[in-house]
Amino acid sequence: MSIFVDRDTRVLVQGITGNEGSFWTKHMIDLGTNVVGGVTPGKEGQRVEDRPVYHSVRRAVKEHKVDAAMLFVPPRFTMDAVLEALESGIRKVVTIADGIPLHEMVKIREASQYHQAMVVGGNTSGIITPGRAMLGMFPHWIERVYKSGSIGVMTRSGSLTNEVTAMVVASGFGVSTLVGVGGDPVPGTRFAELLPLYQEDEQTEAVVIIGELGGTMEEEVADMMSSKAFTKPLVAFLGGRTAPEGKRMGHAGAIISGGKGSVQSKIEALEAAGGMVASRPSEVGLLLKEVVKGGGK
Amino acid sequence: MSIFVDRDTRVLVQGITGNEGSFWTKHMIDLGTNVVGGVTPGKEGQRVEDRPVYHSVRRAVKEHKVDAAMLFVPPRFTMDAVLEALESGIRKVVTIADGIPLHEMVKIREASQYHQAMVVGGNTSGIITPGRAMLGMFPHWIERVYKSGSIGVMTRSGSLTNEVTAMVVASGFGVSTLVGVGGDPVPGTRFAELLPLYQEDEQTEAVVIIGELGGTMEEEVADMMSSKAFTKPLVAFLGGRTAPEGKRMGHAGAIISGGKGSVQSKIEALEAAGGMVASRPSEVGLLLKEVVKGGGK
Amino acid sequence: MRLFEYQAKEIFREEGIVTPEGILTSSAEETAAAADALGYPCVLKSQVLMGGRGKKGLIPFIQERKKALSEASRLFEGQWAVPRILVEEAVDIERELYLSISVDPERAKGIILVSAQGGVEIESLAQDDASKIHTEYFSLTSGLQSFQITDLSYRITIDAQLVKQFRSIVKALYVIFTRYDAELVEINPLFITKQGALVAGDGKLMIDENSMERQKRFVRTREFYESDMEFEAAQAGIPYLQFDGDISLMCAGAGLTTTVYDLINYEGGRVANYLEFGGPNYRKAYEAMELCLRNDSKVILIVTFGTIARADIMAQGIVDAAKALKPDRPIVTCIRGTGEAEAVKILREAGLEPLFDTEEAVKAAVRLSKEIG
Amino acid sequence: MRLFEYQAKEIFREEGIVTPEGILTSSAEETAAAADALGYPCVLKSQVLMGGRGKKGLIPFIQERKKALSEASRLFEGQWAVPRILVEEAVDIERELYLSISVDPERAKGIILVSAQGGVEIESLAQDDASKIHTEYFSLTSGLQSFQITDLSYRITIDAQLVKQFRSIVKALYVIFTRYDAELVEINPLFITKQGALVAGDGKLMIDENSMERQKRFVRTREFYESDMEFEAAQAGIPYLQFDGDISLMCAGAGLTTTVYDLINYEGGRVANYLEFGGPNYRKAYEAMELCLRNDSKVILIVTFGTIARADIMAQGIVDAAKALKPDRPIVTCIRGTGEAEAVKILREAGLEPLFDTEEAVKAAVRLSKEIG
Repeated sequence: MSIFVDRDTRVLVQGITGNEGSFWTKHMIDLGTNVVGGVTPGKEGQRVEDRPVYHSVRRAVKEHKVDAAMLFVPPRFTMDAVLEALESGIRKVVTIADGIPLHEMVKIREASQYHQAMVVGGNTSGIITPGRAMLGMFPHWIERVYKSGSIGVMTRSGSLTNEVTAMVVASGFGVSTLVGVGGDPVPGTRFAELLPLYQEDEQTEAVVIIGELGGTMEEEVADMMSSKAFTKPLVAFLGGRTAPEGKRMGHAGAIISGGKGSVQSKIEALEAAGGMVASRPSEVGLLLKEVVKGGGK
Repeated sequence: MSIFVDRDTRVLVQGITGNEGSFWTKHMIDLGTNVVGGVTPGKEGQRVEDRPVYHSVRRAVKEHKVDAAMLFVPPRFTMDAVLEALESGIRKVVTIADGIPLHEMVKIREASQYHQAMVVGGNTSGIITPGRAMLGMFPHWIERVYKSGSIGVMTRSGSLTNEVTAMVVASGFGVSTLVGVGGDPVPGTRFAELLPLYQEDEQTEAVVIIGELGGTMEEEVADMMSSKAFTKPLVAFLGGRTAPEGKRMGHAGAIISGGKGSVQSKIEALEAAGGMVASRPSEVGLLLKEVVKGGGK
Repeated sequence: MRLFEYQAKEIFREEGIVTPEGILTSSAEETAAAADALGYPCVLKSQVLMGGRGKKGLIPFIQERKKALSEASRLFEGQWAVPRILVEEAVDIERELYLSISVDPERAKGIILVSAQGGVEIESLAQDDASKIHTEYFSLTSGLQSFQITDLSYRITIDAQLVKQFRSIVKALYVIFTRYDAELVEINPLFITKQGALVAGDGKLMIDENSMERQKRFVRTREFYESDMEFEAAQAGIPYLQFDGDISLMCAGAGLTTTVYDLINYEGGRVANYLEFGGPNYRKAYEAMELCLRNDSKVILIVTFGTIARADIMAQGIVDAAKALKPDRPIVTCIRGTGEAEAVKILREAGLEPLFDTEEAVKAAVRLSKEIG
Repeated sequence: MRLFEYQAKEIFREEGIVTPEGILTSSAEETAAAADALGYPCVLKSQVLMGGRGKKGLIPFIQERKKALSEASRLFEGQWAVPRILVEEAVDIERELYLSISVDPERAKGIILVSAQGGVEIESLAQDDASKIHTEYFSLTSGLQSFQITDLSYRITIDAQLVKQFRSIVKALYVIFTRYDAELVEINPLFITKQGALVAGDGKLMIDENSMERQKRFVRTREFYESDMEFEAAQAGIPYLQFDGDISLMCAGAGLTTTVYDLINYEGGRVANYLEFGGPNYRKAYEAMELCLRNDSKVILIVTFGTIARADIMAQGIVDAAKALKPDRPIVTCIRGTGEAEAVKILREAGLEPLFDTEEAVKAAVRLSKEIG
């Protein structure tokens, strides 16, 4: 059993007829994902990858049981699409949209908490369980990055994830489930909220987090470790150690302000809680070998 | 045990320093109500009837356990005061305000449902358990109206309630608990939502509802009776039998439109469900005598 | 407060809803000129607040100027005394829809009703075939969401190219609903024109009475009332309805007044006017009695059962008013509640023998109204 | 997007928040005239976006005209090259408060922060004595409620007659927060004047970058950027930060670019510019390389690991750009991801020997930057 998405997860793709939507729907299916249908208002009756398209989520869930919604919807329509999925009883939602307005992201998270759902994203590549299923857009065809294994990965980045995961694989490991929480200041789901899933997941022996400056998500992970809510080995790689204060390095969430959110404070918190912190991507594999039994098989 | 309010119910009075608030606080206490304190922003430190006044509900609940909030607050501040009470964990709220904007009343009811609370009012005199406790403003000093007994009363009216209750008492009965749900089109609590409380209340042998034209509250009562969720004898008096269509008779909620909400349809529904309908106030007592064992003692 | 069609349509246009071209007129000459300007055929829409205008002949279809003149004269000067006419271009109608937003009191939600069959009253449609009505509930706390409108737009069968227009109209109507504290905002019929446009054929907007204080835009002038008396009573803050019977009511509390109204009808009497003398008005005995006396009634019936509206103060007010106004007709009083012992004394001293039972008082009033008859 | 103080205060005033009387100037002469008009003493507030203006001498207190002229000249023409000065009347200050509204990402709520001690940075106050900061969370779905503001106003110790003003200011700030999609709206300090009024001493308003499309009011002109290059890159939609080292970055992905930035620093190299060549920009090799070449850097380092941003297209773009721009400095490439085999071929054909390991590429670039040094 993987976390969040597996081969039996019934997936509805919102925005399925768009360029991104149809392209990645094909790849999700290729990897084994159980896409049952899609939604694009005005396109009911069409088919994408032989899956039926509906005008609305409500109309889709009348015809199909749906466990998860995968959104390929532009940022300014994302809140509406998420609320639509939640209102139809879907409790797992992934959105890749980059540029969701901050206040709408807060409302999405409020709605998600209200419905006791999990909304992952935006500004992420999504979720992948290599070799099994995918909600998002990963280059799953690059084997030296997306190989199945025992390491859970949580990340705030895109390209950097490929970089780090390649190092994980190069060290002889593979990935159980990779969750991109996204680079926005208010992600729908935070690292610490995913840890219980990794804790329970039998496939996962250790977790790698790919964090960066800004925010407090890494500190929350440390708290979970300190309170023994998460007890598996954890290795972190954090970008932006040398970033100057007050400049936004890339992601909107990646900013130090008033001394808060510096990588140094994150490292201290994680190490105090028993985690290991790699200073370079290549160190991630080395540290994993230290902490995982029979490291890299 | 009475319903909603009894001598052990700890009551916070919002708007306690106003004319109405202080006047009725005295009367509520005189009747035995356990008023623990009050709220008026800017008046913390004052005392009303020797009860402490606080700036806000939050500040009050830090000092006192509170079970119910009684609002003497003008209509346009009522939503805010209700939300304040609910946010502080108070689950029983009574508001007498006449003139709460319709949309705000809907929001009050939404919040009340969200918090699984009960908000009674507005546009009502409140709730009284004669001889024991009161949340509101009833002329409890008029003994031929407010006498303790076994008849539960629910009403949409004010003066008409005195009229009908006087008839109940004149026939040898008394009142267990009287709840004024109010005359607005969207009351915070509806007749049907109170019926389970009367059903459970050992003191209540039968229920009188004082309804009127408009809305569907009486029809909902009939539904509860048909489904056997309420099985005690029920007598209804309904004002507006001869009211012309399309004219607003008094209460904003009292209007027939498009053939809906006529007293005739209410009578048919109630009688079909086994209820009795009095055509005049004086008939209420007569009908009670028929249905209550040992009628009027 | 219900607005006139022309007012509702003005607000519709402000929010981007298309209405037929129209000109508001208040004389037959103006009406004919407007009809000339808009071209024929056109429609004369009487600006009155009652329903069923079509059946009453208040919306004549006009083919030429002469008819415009004669019909306008009939409407302005006839039994309905129409204050204004909205002259509108005729629209090429393909179909008619129904669309409204209001509140569902039981669910405590906003509710949108749409029917692919417009032009008829929604209530009769509901009785005929409820499946033809599509409903969408929304929270007033978190607001109507776009996806709800989208889903709704695919539940009615309209052409694909109308969907976008339809969504815009629902959004606009929602804005109006919230911004103006509406009880109801309704477009019935919502025309689908032969040219493929959605046009609001009618407009109904009812503002919540309890929100009038903050809805400064809407002023209740004389034409919102059916009679001078109702208008004046409203100005004085006294709930008042005009009827044409013999007994003037001056009662306290909406429910009690309505009950007295019923009891009079049961007894074969006829009510001249409904008037609430209680609550905030319990010190307004003079104003209330004056309104009653201006009616061609034969009896004034006063029934109260007050709490804060103290019986003694009301009794004194009535006695003082009677002294000042010297009523030419009998007054039956049944005043109870707080201070009733004192009230009885006051009334008796003034020679007004009080009754204590509402039904008895009603009977007395009806009897008197017939004796005097 | 962070606004200038004068812009924030303009919005404050529109919502009824009182600010000191002020005049915006852009020359020393204008500044002196404004100071004359406002009277002395007054304050010259440099309109720059950096923090700590006071410590940097960017807010001189002015007693007389001569000083106004000389100080203004210093600010306009000195090292900070201040584009505008806001000349403000001096205010008789009794006390200073801190007030802001922003978002708490973890709770996913709006958050109001108030401190009875203003004028200092809230973060340092939080470290010194968190009990001095009062917080109030609110839902963005159902909105901030009045009772929350009321309760908050009694948590800080201010005079009773200031409570009403304080509540109005919080309400206004909330309106600004929601209407302008603010990340942060802050008044620090919020003056309590000796005359008993609340006056916004400063104004900070940061608009959410992801909402700029609908916040048409705010246009990013040159003065919002620290350099011409940053401004031009922004116009081209390319994330770009100016530094003053030797290595120009042209990397894909915010996280990877930041990591490369770190790795260069570890290796003792110095970054000339941060530039994101990836995501929506992966076809913009020409524009990206041109920006890099305008720097006084010694090496261009290209690191990517793309999915949709195909390696072969990026490689071709780089080769084409190099042909057109004829770079005068070496280019180190480490291009991986979708289509990387094809990319390798393209680069090799053009004589750009590709590397495959990021850390190796960084080392190569640093080595080159020092050799050329």
